[in-house]
Amino acid sequence: MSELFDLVLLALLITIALLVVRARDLLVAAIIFSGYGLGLCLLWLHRGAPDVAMAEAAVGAGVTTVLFLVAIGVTGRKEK
Amino acid sequence: MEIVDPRPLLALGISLACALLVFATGRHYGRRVLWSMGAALLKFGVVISLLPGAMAGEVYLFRLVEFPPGVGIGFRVDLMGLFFALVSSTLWIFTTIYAIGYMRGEADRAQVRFFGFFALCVAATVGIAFAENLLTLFIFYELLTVCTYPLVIHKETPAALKAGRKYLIYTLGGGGLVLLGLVLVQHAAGTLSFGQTGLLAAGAHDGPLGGGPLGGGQLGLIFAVLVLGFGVKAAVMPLHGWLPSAMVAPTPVSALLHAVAVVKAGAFGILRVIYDIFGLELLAQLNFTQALAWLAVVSIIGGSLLAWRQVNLKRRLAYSTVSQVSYILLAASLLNPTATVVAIMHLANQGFAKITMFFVAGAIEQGSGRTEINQLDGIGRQMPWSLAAFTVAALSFIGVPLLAGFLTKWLVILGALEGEAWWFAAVMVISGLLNAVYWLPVVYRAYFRPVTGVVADPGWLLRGPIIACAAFVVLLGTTAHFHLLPFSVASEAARVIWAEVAN
Amino acid sequence: MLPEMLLELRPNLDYAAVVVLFCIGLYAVIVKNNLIKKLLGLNIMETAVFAFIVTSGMVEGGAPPVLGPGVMPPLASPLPHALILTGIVVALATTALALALIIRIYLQHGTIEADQLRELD
Amino acid sequence: MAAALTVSWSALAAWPHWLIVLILLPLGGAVLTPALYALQRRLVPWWALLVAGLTALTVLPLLWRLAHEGPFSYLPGGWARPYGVELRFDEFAALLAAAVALLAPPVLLFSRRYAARAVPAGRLPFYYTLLLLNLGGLLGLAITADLFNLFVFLEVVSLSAYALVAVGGRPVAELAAFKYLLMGAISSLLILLAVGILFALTGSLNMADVAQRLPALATPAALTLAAAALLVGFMLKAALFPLHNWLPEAHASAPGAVSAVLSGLVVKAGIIGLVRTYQLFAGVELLDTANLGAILVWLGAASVVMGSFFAVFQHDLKLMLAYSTITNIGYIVMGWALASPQAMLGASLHLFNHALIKTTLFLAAGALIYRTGLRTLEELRGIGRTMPLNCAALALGALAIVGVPPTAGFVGKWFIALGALQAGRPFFALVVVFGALLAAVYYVRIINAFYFREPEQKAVVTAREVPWSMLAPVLLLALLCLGIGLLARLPVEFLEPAVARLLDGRS
Repeated sequence: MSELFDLVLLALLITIALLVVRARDLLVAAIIFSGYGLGLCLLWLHRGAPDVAMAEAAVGAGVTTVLFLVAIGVTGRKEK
Repeated sequence: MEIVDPRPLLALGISLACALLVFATGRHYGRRVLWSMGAALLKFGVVISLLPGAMAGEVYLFRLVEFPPGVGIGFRVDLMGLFFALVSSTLWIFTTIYAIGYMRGEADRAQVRFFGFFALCVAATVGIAFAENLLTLFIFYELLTVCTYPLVIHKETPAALKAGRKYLIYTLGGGGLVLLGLVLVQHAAGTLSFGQTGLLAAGAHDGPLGGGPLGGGQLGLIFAVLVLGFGVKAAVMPLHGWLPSAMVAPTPVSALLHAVAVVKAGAFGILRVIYDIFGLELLAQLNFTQALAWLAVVSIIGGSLLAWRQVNLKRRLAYSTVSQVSYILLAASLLNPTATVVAIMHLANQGFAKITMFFVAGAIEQGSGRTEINQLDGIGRQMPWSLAAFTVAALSFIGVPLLAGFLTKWLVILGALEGEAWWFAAVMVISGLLNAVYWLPVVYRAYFRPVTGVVADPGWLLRGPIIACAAFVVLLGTTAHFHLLPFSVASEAARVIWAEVAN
Repeated sequence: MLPEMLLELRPNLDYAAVVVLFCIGLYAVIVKNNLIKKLLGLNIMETAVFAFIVTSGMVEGGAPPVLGPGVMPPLASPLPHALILTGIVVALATTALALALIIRIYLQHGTIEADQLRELD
Repeated sequence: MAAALTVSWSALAAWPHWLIVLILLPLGGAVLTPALYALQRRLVPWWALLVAGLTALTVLPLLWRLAHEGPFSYLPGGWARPYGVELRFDEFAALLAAAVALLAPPVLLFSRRYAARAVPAGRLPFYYTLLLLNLGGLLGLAITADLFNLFVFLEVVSLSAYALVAVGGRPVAELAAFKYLLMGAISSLLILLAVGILFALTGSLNMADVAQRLPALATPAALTLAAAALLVGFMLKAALFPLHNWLPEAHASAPGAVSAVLSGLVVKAGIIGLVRTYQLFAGVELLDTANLGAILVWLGAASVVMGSFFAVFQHDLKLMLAYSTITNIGYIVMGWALASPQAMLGASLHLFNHALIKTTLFLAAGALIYRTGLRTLEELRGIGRTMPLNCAALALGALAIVGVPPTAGFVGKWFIALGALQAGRPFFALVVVFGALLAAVYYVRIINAFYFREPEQKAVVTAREVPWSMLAPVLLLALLCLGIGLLARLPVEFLEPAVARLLDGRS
């Protein structure tokens, strides 16, 4: 069952990634991207790499998203 | 016998030092003249001091650096190179005197540039003459290209800039071909040094990291690439386009292009290709020189026909150079001892006659502003000395005995008949006739048409070199058997080249 | 039925998913016009590569299937994790620098759309 | 006396820790720079120069030891290979290290006055920090024997390079930096991917160790993927055609001293990467390395021709120089991929020589911009009259990059052309010559504009030579362009055995 979980997770990641790319609103894209980071975090945990998972959660989902949000705050949230 | 001697480097260094001094202090008229004249005389002295030893069979060597291992910059004085250097440095003296007179009216800045780059060009020419290997020759060949450019665009008019561009495109293209040939020769022979009976014939295969095999097709490629590469500067017929365009430059520059350095450098390069890189024996087995001979014939006849059509005096002179320089190639490609003598000798014959004519054309332009042939009515009576000299040079080109040009024609014909190539003998006769057809009308006009307009006195700074050069034309034609005079040097050089074959 | 087939194919599907993620990222980098979108795409590419390394190298017990019967060492060394961790840090640094640049570009030009920026030149 | 000197030299060179000092000096210097800026900001340029000078001196004993003992290693942790991190100084590392050592002090000396104008005052500490980081990263990249460290140092180099492009604050530069960053990040990812695969396959990150284990593997798909990822990644870093798009703008819009480092040294990181890739896969028969080589040869040749072709049509001086970098990268890659002894020798020589020449050119161009603020050839007409020494240096550099003998640029091309014949592929000898001709065309344009045209701009007429602290490094480097060409015997003799060893697969 855990392998099925893996598959579902991967499918989910792809979906989220597509959503990130498709989203017209940059703010939405950045927030979805942080969700993507959390998904990855799960994947790492599942693959037996808790240290990487923690780094991903902190850096990938956390800091990176904050940085994006700051930048979007300056540049405006609409993609033309 | 090879002797290490720094004099070749010294000859080069004098010209270089002259260029530097002119650039540094040349705004002062007196210094500019002093450096140029002093260097010209000094260099002539150094070059001629090499002559007695060289005639006695000594070869002077001086290696400077080796930068890719095995090849590098080095100098080697053999008789053929020395002959070229002598012609060039003699003509430098006359051109310097002439230029001092000719450029008097120009701005200081232009004069500094002119005399500086002129000295650099002459330095490059000595480098070509004394090059120990093909790489050194190539370096100075390219240096010559680069340093001639500022001279060609001297007037900085749109026409001059266009001519300069054309000149660069042609000669850099030629340089590229030579470079390619250089790489091919190094690969095939593993060395680039002259002074063996044919680099490629020796076929040494011990380059720094090993050479490769040598095929017949490869040899043909090397020959074609090198001959065409040098042929650009020698203004061989399909590659001659730059030469007439470059006529926009002032007269002393034309003298440099046509007599002192540039076209000669190309012809000299081809002589090196034939005698030193391939060697007489190897070429005798291959059929390449036949093709070169026909190329030369095309240039000799074609150049003359084009010259005939020109109405501008300097352009007619330019096209006649296309024709005249190819004598050297024709003679060299005949591959027999008599023709070899004339291949070398003609470097001087053509140089002195052609420089005389250019000097006269320049003096006419300076004195009266006339450039077209149909404006020259009666000028012979207004400028008797100059036009007398002009007539001597013209007669020499036509091939009148006792003048330098006769010697050329006579020996080429002899050489051609020796090799039973009577076709080429006929070409020489036809070429002489064509010369008559386009030079005699000019002389006729000058002496037998009524005088028109006034002509200012060109002054002795212009007249002196003209008369001296014309005198040389006579001298070359009449002193064939005096020791240490040009003809004996050329025949000794040819003898050395053929003696190596005999061994 | 279907799940079992999928499970058999699972290892390959892993790689397929990684490749798909990589391509989605690349698509965004190349096609998207907005610089922030490009950067998001780059981040997705980065995670795809991390996932690939984890999948190929760190699955415990068993050689990586697509890679065939290679030499599989015991994973005593902490190096591969360090590899990814460094990768994450580098990715963060890159993103931070890129965002700084984007902000500067926006302040200078008033836009972060690639085609408009090109016209400005 | 001489004997005593020799002995003390070899004793000095025998000190084992030079190799780690070589990296720690610039990296440590970089880290301390902001602190020094806070304390005494006027000292920062001198500090950076000091660090660069010391780093340069550190290279000397290493070169000495290499010349006498051959390649040697250093294991910082005291761990045995392949578990510990290894540093290794071989001839190719020496090439890049020597280039960095030679060029860093002049570039930093030049920067003191130059950066004060070209870089906003607030960013000056970053400028020096980044420059030192970049140089340190390059040195690390050159001497590391470990795939992972290779990646780390590559990132240090790349990240600092992106930032350096933008540090001058010109709007164009920031955009160019972003483009550069995207391409650079993708190439880094590919390299990381390859490193991951190679680790998974061999369980080792030590390059020599990996190279030993690879031939035993029977996994062509994975090996091909790893090799391809490395190749494409490093090709991107080296800006080989057709992956060159990011380079011209980034190199042209960066401050002059930065352009010099980027064009002269940073693209060489990609070349060193390609060399290391070759060393890794040299023994692998499963991969058709000949095929890969064939592709690289053609890409190199295409770079040579296309780079020159684009350069001919540029008006901006620095853009011309940037396109010429693509050309020269093409020569180097072509020489390597021809894989004959002379071609590889030529490529190695050209790697060093191009670094020297391009640095000269960019510094000289930077000096022109410093004085006049003008960038295009039309505007800079006649500048040779008002800044004669600087323009003479630029002209000498131009001759060198065209490959006019006896300058430094000639030797590399000479051996590459000979090597093409040696490999039985005369077409590529033709490419070398043709490339030189094309280069001659646009460098002649530069010289023509500078010397043989009347000045039109006021800034040109009133220009004067740059201060000595900027002029001296430019002149020195220009003279070296000539001098190193004349002394080419030494590097040739030094590199010949290395090339032979590489071809034997005994790297």
